[in-house]
Amino acid sequence: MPGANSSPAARLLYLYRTMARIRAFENAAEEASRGSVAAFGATANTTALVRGPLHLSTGQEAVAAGVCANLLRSDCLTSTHRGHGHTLAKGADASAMMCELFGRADGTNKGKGGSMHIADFAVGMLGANGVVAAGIPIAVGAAHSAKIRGSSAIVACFFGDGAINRGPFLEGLNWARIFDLPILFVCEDNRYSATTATDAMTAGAGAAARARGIGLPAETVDGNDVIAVDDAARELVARIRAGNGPQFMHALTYRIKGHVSVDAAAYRDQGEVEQAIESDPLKLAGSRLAALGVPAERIAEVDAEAQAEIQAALAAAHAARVPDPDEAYADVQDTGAGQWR
Amino acid sequence: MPGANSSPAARLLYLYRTMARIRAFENAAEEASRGSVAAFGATANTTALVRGPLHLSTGQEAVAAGVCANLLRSDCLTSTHRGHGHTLAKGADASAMMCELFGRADGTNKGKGGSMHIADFAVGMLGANGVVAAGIPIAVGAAHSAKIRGSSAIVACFFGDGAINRGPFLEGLNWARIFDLPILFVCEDNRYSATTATDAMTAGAGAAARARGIGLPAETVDGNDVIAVDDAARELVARIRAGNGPQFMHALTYRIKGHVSVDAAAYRDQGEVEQAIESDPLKLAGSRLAALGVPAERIAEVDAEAQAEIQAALAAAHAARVPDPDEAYADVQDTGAGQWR
Amino acid sequence: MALMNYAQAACKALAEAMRADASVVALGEDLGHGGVFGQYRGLQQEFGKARVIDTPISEATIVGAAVGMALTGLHPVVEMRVVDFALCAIDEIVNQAAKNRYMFGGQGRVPLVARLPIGVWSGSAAQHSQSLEAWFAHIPGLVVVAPATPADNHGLLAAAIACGDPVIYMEHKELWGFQGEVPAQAECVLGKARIARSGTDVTLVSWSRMLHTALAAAEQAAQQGVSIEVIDLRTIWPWDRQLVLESAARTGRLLVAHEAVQAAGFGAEIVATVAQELGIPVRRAGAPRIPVGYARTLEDAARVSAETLLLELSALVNGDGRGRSMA
Amino acid sequence: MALMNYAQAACKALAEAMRADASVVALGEDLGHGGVFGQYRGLQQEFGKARVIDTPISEATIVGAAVGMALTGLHPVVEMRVVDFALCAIDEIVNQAAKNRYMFGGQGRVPLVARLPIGVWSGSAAQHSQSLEAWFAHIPGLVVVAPATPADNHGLLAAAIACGDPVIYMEHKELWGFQGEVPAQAECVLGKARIARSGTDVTLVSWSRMLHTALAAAEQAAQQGVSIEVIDLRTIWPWDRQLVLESAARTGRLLVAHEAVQAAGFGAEIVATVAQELGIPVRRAGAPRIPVGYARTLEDAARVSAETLLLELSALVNGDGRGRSMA
Ligand SMILES: Cc1ncc(C[n+]2csc(CCOP(=O)(O)OP(=O)(O)O)c2C)c(N)n1
Ligand SMILES: Cc1ncc(C[n+]2csc(CCOP(=O)(O)OP(=O)(O)O)c2C)c(N)n1
Ligand SMILES: [Mg+2]
Ligand SMILES: [Mg+2]
Repeated sequence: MPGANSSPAARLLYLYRTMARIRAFENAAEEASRGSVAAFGATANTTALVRGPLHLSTGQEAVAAGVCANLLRSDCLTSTHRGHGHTLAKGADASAMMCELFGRADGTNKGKGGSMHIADFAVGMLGANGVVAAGIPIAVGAAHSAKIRGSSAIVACFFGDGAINRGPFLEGLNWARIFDLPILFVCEDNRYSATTATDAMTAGAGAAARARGIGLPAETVDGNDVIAVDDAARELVARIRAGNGPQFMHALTYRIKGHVSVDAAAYRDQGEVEQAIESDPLKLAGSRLAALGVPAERIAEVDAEAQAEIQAALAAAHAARVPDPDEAYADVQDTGAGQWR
Repeated sequence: MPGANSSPAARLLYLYRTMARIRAFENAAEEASRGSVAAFGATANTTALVRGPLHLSTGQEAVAAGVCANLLRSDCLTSTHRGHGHTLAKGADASAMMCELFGRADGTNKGKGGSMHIADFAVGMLGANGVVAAGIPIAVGAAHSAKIRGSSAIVACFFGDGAINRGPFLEGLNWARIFDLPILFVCEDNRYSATTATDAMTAGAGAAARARGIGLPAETVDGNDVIAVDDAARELVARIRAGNGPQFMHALTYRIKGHVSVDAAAYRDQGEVEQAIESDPLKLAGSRLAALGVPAERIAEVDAEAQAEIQAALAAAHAARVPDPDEAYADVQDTGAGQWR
Repeated sequence: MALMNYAQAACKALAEAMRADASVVALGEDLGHGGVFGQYRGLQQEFGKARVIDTPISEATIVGAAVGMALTGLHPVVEMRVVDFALCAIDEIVNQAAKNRYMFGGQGRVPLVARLPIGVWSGSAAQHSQSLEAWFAHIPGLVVVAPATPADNHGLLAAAIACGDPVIYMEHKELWGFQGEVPAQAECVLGKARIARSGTDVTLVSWSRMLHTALAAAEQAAQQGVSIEVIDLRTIWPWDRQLVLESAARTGRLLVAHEAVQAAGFGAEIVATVAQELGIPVRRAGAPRIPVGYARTLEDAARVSAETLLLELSALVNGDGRGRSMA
Repeated sequence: MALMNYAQAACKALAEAMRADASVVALGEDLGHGGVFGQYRGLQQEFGKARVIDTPISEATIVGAAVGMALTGLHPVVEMRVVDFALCAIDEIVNQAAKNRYMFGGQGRVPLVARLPIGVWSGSAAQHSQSLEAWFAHIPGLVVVAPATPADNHGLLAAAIACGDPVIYMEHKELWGFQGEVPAQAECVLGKARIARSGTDVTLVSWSRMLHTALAAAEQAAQQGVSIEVIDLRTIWPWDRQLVLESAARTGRLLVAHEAVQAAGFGAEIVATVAQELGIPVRRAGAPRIPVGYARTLEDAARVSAETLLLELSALVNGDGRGRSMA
């Protein structure tokens, strides 16, 4: 990847590519998931290729791209139920991910997890999580482990604005600070917790104020501006690598789609959504690229590459093997395995 | 009780009396509990009259006395494992409490709870709790209930310095603020969490900073100075009654005895303990009373009354009936009661 | 009688309770927009935000606050979305709600209903598919309810709200859209099972969504000339021991089927009781001891099918003591 | 062989594991001062604060962090003080530790040992006295261990640390001071029960502190001419089905005794399995479905005594089908 010292255009193009890949991946997944789950008034379509709840990060790609551009493969990451972007940005293979969403044996999780549990431990992506805020203590433990083992790895811990009202947020930040752990907390604030505007549920001045109340340095950034995220992440990650302990980023963004793919999100004000579409991070990065003199054809090329990559992923997922029922009994536990069925 | 407009001496004498009663009660309970539980290297004495873990609030009486002096009987209170002081100060009967500690059928809890679960719902004391921080959400719910029912009652929620590192602290404060509930949070900071100095386990500037990070006004007071606690509580309670929502008090004090009665607390620096004994809240209040011109005999009289009350409580507890084994089956649940045994 | 689905039936019960008694309130995430399954539709509009309360994502405090509300005069109905998230509030359910009345010597009551939907939910994988009724049956102080039909989701929810004890109320996530006739007046009594189909050869006890699988298996068995009596347990604790023992004594054989993991599931309790009391052949059918996987094949491996039940039934009827005895 | 108590035996196992493998760490509250029961005495002095970690009162994060540690190369041993406090970390145990390996398709392992001491603890009342082994046996992915003797607390803790799976390790709070001979080398294998006393008339299965009550009852029964075979199950999951079935087939009668509440306790699982497989008379003895009260009389009502076991045994031996069948 183009480092911090490469030209601004090269760096931004790199970040743009990550975002374009996430967008293409999620659009394809959404298409394959129509009627995936009965909720939000939608009825289930039992033939949907992508089953169950599918949480899209459309509009939030800049956070994943900007933060992960500052991580090494050996660094770790924990995510939420909305984890495709983090996983791709951390370096996972789109085909293996799409296979997972299709419930195939070659998926990242051998078909056992699906979208909500997408993970790629090989690139340090320790898992999406179906329980809000549950990734926080796990990330803290991974950072504690790195410190104990004398590893130079750091951990990035993503969570939503809704998660800051759950207990593990307090416990995890406190723990990270007292043990001075190498961890970057990233609150990806898309203003909603499912159908509920988070603001009314959150007391005080918000995520960064809470982090400061627990002794962590905290920065608020425009999470739709991938350059701003990249710059802030670079600085925070540098501080962590220099041994300054945990850092906190509060990234302001917006969830352009519904909570899950079947959610029409009619509870939102249309004007609010339209305004958000105006500040779509891809659009913003596109005009920045143009301003930096990157020709439109170059951007179109990147878009086309992303599309091609995802088409290949879809084809791979269609072709891939469905797990045998027998595989349901593997990877439960070693002790007593095989004795019971 | 002498109100805020009564003479300072009368008010202080009232507060002193509450503290003296708590001290006398706990000294007696400690005596009756020698060897009550096998822990901290102590072996159990199966004939101890007060069984199980006994947590003494010796040295912390000013917090209970000063806060509760500003509560009405109709107000509610939740407590911790260290709840004798709060319960007495809220108006519970010392005999019924001592009966409970002795495991008698006439105890506040009919012998079912003991020290760790001491409660007197009739005076709004909704219970001590064996789980650190567990009282916080319950207190918040009681305050929410008062608001919904249009009751003018407020709630005081006591917890230790160790509890601010558990999730319910964050969740409860956030909830109280967003629903603007009539609740006073009181962090009774005795500097220890069992055998561990809490400071090293707590990130940031402490309890009040965290409360402010969640949008609550917070005051720090000298928790050994009963006048300071009374003054602060009066102000905070007035704000709550005036509809200003949750308030937070951080009271600095010290746990003069071990974590439980069998804990010799050898892990503490002797100098630290001696210094704390110097600032014993009863001693402090005693010299204040003298300075206000209250004669030593009057103070001795209050002490003697407290002793007499507790001697009577001990006598009542000794005489009281032990629960029948059959009573073990009462008060479990109504649905299906009697069908199962 | 009116035709409605399982979600609407619960909504009707709650609305009726709220109309009748101002102390009934509901709290949880996303209730204002009707709940993500429509099981609260229209309630905030009718009863206002003060009584149909949208909460932060704070499961521990949702339940803990409900305990405080219940102790001080309200009847809270608490929404946990899926039982899996209620695992974030287990101290509050077990140490606080269930034990409060007992450990404080009967000074207070905790009349709260905690809705903890259970069951495999198509494509939702390991953290949204558990059935943990056996856990709560094990905890003194709790009532545990698992309705299988819209009529029962109406009647049992009404009874749960009225009963005065803390109730773990377990709806099934794959039943929300299930249609059925619902009587105008709630008619359920907690602790009473129902004979959903009469038969003479085997007693098959089940509850929640598995009841429908049991009924399907009974229908197929009937075509093979075997007569199955299907009991819908409805209340897991206190369970209707009398009805089950009577039926099992009559048929001489017992199968218990549930969607929860078989190992240490509630089927073990029923089977153990019947074996001890009657000494008749007994079997259980529950899920294997594996998490629920995402892919359909894996998910299906974690479900108990009508075919499995037929195999178990025929093992019982043919006196073949051995089979898929432990999973 | 050396004489030591149950707490010291565990301490020895942990010290040995930490000496042998730098990836073994311990974390929890108050470990630095040896643990409140002395079960960590001297460890922080020997291994330092980085490996014997004093934590804040943050149960959810203690377990959650241990999951993160286990996924990244450490072998954490986690202290919860009493199982009741572990209820503040149930999401982390059940949704995170137990399911991690499965839901991520085997990408990681979670080799952690969570110590969740169980049992009635004299005078400690409802929130410090639970025995919840049945809960964890119900959860795929977890191993559940409950040692009854110092030798086993040494050997099983060593085996638990070595096994690579998440283990719920349940010591009994009234056994800390219990003395016994402990072999120099740990010799336990997870999943293997032990015949603690041979006999011919009834198989009595138990574990943890209740084993000692079972042995006392067997001794009294012997004086009445009845020969009881006592099995110490040791591992609750995977339980030693083979040994139990062999013994029960031999004696023709089974009693399972545990300190946990009988309703939906693990005894039901064993009894149900044996009833199905062997069709022999079976009984259970567990606590009544009541919280543990504080006063001694109330606490005693929640304990299972040797007298109760003798009544149950005689009901079995005298072929009297009915007794205290459900509590
Ligand atoms: C503990 C828990 N409670 C509730 C849910 C249901 N739920 C799933 S996502 C979600 C909203 C989360 O909001 P936020 O943290 O802001 O993340 P976002 O969905 O906006 O990315 C909720 C309530 C859950 N998964 N876990
Ligand atoms: C959730 C939970 N974890 C651990 C314990 C064990 N424990 C009892 S009291 C205590 C220390 C509490 O410290 P603090 O909150 O400061 O209260 P204090 O004892 O000082 O009054 C601990 C760790 C518990 N009761 N509950
Ligand atoms: Mg959000
Ligand atoms: Mg303290």
